[in-house]
Amino acid sequence: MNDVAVSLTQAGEASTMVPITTGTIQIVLLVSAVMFAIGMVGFLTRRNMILMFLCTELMFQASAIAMIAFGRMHLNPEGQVFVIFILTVAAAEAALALGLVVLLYRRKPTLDAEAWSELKEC
Amino acid sequence: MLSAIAHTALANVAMAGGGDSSHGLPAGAPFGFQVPIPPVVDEQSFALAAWMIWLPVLSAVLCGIYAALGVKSRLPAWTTVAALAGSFVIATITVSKLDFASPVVVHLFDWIDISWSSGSGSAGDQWHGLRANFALYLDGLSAYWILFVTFLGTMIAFYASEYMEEDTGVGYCRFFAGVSIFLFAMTALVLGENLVMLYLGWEGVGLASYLLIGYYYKKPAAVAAAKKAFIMNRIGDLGLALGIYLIWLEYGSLEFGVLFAALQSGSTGAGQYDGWAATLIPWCLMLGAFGKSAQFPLYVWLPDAMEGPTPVSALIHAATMVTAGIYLIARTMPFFLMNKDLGGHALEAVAWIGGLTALLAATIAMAQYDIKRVMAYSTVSQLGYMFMGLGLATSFGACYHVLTHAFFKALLFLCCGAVMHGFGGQLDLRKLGGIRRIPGWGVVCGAMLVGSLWLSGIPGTAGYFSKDEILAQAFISEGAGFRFLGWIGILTAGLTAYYTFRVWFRIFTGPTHFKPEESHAHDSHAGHAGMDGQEDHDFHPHAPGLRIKLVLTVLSLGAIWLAIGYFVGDVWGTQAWIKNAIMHSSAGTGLQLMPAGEHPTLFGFEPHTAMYFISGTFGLVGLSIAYWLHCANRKAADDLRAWLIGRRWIAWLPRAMEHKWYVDEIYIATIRFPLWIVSQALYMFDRVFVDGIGVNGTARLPKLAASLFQPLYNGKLQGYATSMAGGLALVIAWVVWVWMRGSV
Amino acid sequence: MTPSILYTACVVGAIGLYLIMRPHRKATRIVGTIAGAGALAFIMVKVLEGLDADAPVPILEIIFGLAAITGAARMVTHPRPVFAAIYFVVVVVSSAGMFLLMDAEFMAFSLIIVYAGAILITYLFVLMLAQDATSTAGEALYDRIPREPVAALVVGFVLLAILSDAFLLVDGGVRPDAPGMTPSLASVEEDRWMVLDGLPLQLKETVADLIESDSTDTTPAAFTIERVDGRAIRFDGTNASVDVKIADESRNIVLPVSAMPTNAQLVGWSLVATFPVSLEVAGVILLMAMFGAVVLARRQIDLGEDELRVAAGMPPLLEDEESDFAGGSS
Amino acid sequence: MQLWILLLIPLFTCVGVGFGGERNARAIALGGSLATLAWAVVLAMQFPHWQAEQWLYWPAPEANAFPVIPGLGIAVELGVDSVSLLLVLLNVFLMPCCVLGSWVAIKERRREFYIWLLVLSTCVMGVFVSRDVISFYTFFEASLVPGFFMLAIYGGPDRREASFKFFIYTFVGSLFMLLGLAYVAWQHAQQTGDWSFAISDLTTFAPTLSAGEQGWILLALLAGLAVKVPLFPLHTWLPLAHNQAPTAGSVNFAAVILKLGLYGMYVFVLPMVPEAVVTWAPTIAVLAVIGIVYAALICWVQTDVKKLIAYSSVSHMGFAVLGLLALNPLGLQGSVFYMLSHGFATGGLFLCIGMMYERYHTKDLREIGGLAFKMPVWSFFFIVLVFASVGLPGLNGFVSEFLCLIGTFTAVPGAQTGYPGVLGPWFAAVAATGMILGAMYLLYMTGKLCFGPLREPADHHEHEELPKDLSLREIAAVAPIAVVCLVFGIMPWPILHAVEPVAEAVLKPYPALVESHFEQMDAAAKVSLLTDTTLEGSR
Repeated sequence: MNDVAVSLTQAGEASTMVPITTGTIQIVLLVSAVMFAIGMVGFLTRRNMILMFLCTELMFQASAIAMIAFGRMHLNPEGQVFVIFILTVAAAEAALALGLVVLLYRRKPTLDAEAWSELKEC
Repeated sequence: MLSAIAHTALANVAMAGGGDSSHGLPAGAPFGFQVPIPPVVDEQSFALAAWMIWLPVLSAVLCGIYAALGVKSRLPAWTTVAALAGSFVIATITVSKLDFASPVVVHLFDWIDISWSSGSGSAGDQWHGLRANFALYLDGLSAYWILFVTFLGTMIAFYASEYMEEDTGVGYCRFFAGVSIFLFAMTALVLGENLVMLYLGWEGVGLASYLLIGYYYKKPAAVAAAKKAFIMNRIGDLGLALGIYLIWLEYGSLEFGVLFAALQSGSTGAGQYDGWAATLIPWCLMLGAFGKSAQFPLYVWLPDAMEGPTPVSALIHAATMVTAGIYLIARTMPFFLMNKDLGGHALEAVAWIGGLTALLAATIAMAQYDIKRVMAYSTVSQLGYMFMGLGLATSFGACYHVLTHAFFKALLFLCCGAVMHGFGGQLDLRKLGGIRRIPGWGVVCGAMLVGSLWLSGIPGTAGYFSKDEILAQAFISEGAGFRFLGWIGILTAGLTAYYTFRVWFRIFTGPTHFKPEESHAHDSHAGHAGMDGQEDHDFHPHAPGLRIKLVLTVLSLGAIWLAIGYFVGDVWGTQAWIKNAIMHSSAGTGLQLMPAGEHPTLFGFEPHTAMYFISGTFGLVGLSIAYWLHCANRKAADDLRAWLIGRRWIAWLPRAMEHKWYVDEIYIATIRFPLWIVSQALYMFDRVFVDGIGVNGTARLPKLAASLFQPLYNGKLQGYATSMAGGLALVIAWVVWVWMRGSV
Repeated sequence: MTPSILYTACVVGAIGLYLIMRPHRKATRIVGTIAGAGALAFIMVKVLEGLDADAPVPILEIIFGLAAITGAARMVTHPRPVFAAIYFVVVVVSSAGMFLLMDAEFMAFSLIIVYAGAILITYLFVLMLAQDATSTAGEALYDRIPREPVAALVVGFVLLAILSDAFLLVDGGVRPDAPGMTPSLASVEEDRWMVLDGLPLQLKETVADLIESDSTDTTPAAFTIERVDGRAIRFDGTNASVDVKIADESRNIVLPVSAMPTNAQLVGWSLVATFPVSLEVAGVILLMAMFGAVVLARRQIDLGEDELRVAAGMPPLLEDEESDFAGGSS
Repeated sequence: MQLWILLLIPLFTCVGVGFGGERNARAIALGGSLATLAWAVVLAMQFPHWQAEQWLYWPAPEANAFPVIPGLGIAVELGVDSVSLLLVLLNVFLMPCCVLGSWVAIKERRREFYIWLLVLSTCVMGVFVSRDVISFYTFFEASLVPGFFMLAIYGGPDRREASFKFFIYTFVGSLFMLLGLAYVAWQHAQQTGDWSFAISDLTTFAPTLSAGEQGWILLALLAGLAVKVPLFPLHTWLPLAHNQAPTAGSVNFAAVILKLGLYGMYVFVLPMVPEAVVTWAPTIAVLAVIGIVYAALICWVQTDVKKLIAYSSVSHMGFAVLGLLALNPLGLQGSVFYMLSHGFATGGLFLCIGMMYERYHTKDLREIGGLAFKMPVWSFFFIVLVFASVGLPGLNGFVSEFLCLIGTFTAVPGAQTGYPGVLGPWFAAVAATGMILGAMYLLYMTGKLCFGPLREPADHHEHEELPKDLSLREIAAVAPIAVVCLVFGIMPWPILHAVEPVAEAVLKPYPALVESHFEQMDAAAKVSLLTDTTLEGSR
């Protein structure tokens, strides 16, 4: 298999046909996991509503990286297609979330998420 | 009654002992029982007997209807009197038809009747059913009892028709309904063919007593007294109930006929608790009797029961109901005799408790000022005599005393009632005096004198004879300290004479003075007081009316007849007839324990003869002291009292006697109050431990578990996100560790 | 590397991030940075150690990854929102770099365009709009003090530990050479040729170019591509060829590797051919988001009575909670 | 079919009440309850086994079965024996009284109230007529729902806590009961191969289980039933629920719901697990005796009338349990009779208290008293019912109490009755002190409430709708109960005769079991003696 890959590489154009190396994908996945964890920590710890949403974007990024990496590993474009969807959702989310933030900000002039705790029962 | 006496007296010439004190009966078989005769079921010739019970019921129902209709006339009284008189007439007819030698059972209707056939099946037929039907058991004892119960009931209802007149209306109906219920229950008690029916009557008279003591229900004291009476009686009833259970457990039947047959054949019970039957049954029954008849541990309700209207005191708490205990023990005497035969001490206990109660109550009666209370304690004391008689195995003496006591005590109470009625409810003997001289009070004075003489046991009176019957027996029967008990009884006889005449002298002799009782006048005799009692010095006593006088006269004549009847035989002889009736019943079975001529002597005389002199002397001495202190020289009485109070070493005695030896206080301190504390503690326990910790605590466990996780649900969005992510992490961990790696 | 080492490193990393979060403590921040970076580096070294000796070290990936992680860490810890947003740009750019390294150049650039260009600007815009007075002066209190950092860190790093465990350790980690992980190149090639087959115009152009370069004729000959069962390209495992009929003469033309569809073409094809419904849904989502944003932005706030009372400094009305059960026994 | 109609009449009445409008609700409910009563009387007259030799159901439940899930043997089977028919009669008899008693007391949401009332009585009747475990349990639990709502909507100030406690407490208990019954059914399926939930099948099967299993089943059944009865430590829901419930609710709780527990013991516990019953009867009886004395003492210090009567129920039901565990016909008949007489007496008392409460809006003995002067008719009925409760001979309470106690008393080893028992005189003697205590607290209550000087709450004013004393409607509600108390008191034999064959059938296995129980105990005693002597010998 390696021979073919090498020949293909030598043939020029289609570097996409080269299987990814183990080190690369593990490093990339590690990075994506770390980013995801940090994003989550950020989402859970930041109290600024806007930054919370930014942290969700961070998590989107992390998952996008993982998608791309796996797509690369399986040598098909579907990983990238999913990233497109992720981008779509992220954009929609950003639009709505920011609209909501603005709305909330009009009610209480603060971005503190703690200010909104009506879910609490008692 | 005449025909009854005639009939039975003729049929039992052999029994006619007159003044003879011998009890010449043949020695019996096991336990020394007289041979019992199995009861004959005869519903034809005694069909009328059922109406003895039903007439009072009818009258009670009618009174209830009158109350509902708002009858304001004397109709309830006449209905009741008619019904009770009818009952008495029927009783007389029935008794006249009755041969004491052969008891009769009259079946009315089925009540509790259970039977079964299965089971392990080793037992005889008698245990395969529990039968306690509404049926009458007619023998000498019940005939004897029913006659005076219905007679006195009629008399007293007649008396009450005038006495209660101020309450005409609903209260009048209520009163006579109560009296009718009482008579129904009493007849059921006396005539009941089985122990359960006896128990029905037993509780029924308790109910009637409760309702009638609490007649003046607006007076808290009356309500409390009614409650006390019922509860004290219930304590006794517990004993009776346990006795009934035990009897059924041991003998498999509750019908008197079957039971007496079993006992006569020497059966000591069947179950594995052989020893218990003989030992415990009498004690249980004794407890019941003591409750109903107000003996030592349970007597305290009777003096309080005087809160009821006086006719009630006379009827229930002197003449009839309180003798139910005597009736019970007389009826179940075979059990006591069996106990004695097997070496038990039940009879001795009865005698001793009776004797000591007699003394105790007499001492209290000496120091009371309320004349009804004096009479109440006197009743307790006389009932003590009767129990003493039962315990000394002279059930004849006890029953005889029941009759005489019923007459003279009813008489005394009715006289007290007349006085109370006439003087605005005044009962304090210090505030009354010289009534004898007020016009219109002669009958009362005379009747009360008769009653007092009879109660004091002055020679020649009926009380004298019946009391001697008991006291002499103390020197005849063998038993623990019976001689000493006899002397206690004799001493009590002297005290009795003293306190009885203290009352009589104080009220009827001396200078005339009176004033009405304030609270009483305003409370229960409201209408009356409104007319007469606004100002004490304007108070005019009103003499009793015709009906009261008539009743007092009749009762006095009855009492006198009882005394005269002692001396004559045949038709008019009371003693022979009574002896015959008692001897042939279950109560008489024990009398042959003391065969004639074998008993010891007292001072070299035959005890009965000796007792005539001894107790007569004591009675006369008591009377004399009372005369000296309360009639001839009243200052001496005050001096004596001052002397007693002034000496520290003796001052406690009059004080304790006035305070009834502090028995009520002791009961409250040792039983009622601790029980109340325990109840409160239990209620606290129930709320705090059972409900609080036990139930709510258990219910709180899930809540506690939930509260561990509650901080996660603090309403903060990110908090929820944290827990969500935590859950996600756990899921992934599970996937990674278990699915992918295959192990944790 | 054993799981325990990995988990320990995660714990160290978590502690490091915690220390970085502590506001206004430079020393702890440095210690935290060192700890976090150390833990990350340690794991990376361990990962590389586990590889074959002759395997190339993915140095560029490591650089971009470290940059992204640094940006992310700084973003979640920086007390000033604007700076956090700017650090997010770092993350985006680094991720785009990693996309590039993984031959996803189209996604890389669209990421930068969409994120850094559009989304982030919006964020910044709203940030600026919604900054309250305190934050213009300095940092808002709620930006400086993280909320429940320990719980969040526990949750986050447990997740990290497990994920990295799954990625790196379970069954030797994610390995392209594991069976079934990488499809055979022939099938990949065939798939891609089939994409080209689905693009008839491009195929025709390619074939035309090939014919032109082969023949000496200056005028291109008219040709038709023959299709068998609707398929033009035949792939025999090594070479893809097309049957072409030029003037009634059939010719088999072998397609060169360079004729394969590009990455962007593959993505586009996949999008329309494999996920058409998802694509439509994505479009609808975007449309709805647009509507939603418009509606939200236009919305007037109607304060409730209680809120008005609160705003006016009055106590809120008490709710009568018994009102439903007001029957009562009598 | 007859029994289906019995259950459907109140349900259809519910529909009528629902559509009949708020004003007519009570009249329709009264009509419906009277119709149910009439139908039940018709059934009682048709019932062929009043004086039967054997224990028989009518109509035969197997013939009357309505399969639901045939594969699992689940079928609705309805049938009555004399005991359950008597309890049905108790229920339908009290229903019109309840409706009359709530006539003006319920002012809001009337329709709902009467619907709940009718549903409650349907459920209770359903329990009594079911002859299969599934419908028994369904009705048993379903009866909680109307009870819960009556309590929660129409109750007193603490109705929330009371309704929740009532519901959850009894519900949790009966879950254990379901567990026990399901275990029996499962074992039945395991061992015979057929699923069946018919009570007749399970009761014939269950005694073949081992003694250990029977013990656990007994425990599970008791967990559900003892709460309902209620037995001593499990009684605390009752004072609260009875106290807070509206009049009709209290009447129903006291008169009927409590009977469900005892009826369950009679239907399940005695026939199913005889060995365990013999082993555990003394323990349960100790609880019952404790309950009798304990609750009676607590009654004595109550100031709230309804609470007092509620605690008195705990005390009284102890007697009934004791009678049941006496394991002889006396006790069992007494126990069945106790169910009826307690239902009438206590139900009537609650009705009376409700009438008083409507006028004075208090049930605190410290605030109110001396009503005999103002309300003589009310006092009359109240006193009659109090004495029925005290156990005065001639009223119904006595017969039941007497039979229970004498049954307990004679439940001794080697009893001549042919029914040896495991309790004995001591249990009866201690329980009999309940007689004294009963008189104490009930007369304390009567004395405070009826007698003494008139005391009324300070803010009392005459009710515009109600006369000073009872109206004819109220007399119509309470007089039948008083009459029944009297009739049962002097004529108990029809009921006692009707229960005789049932008692004999239920108790059939017991004499042999009790005897072998004592033999085992003797043997165990001998063995321990033997080991002791051997040890000494070896030493």
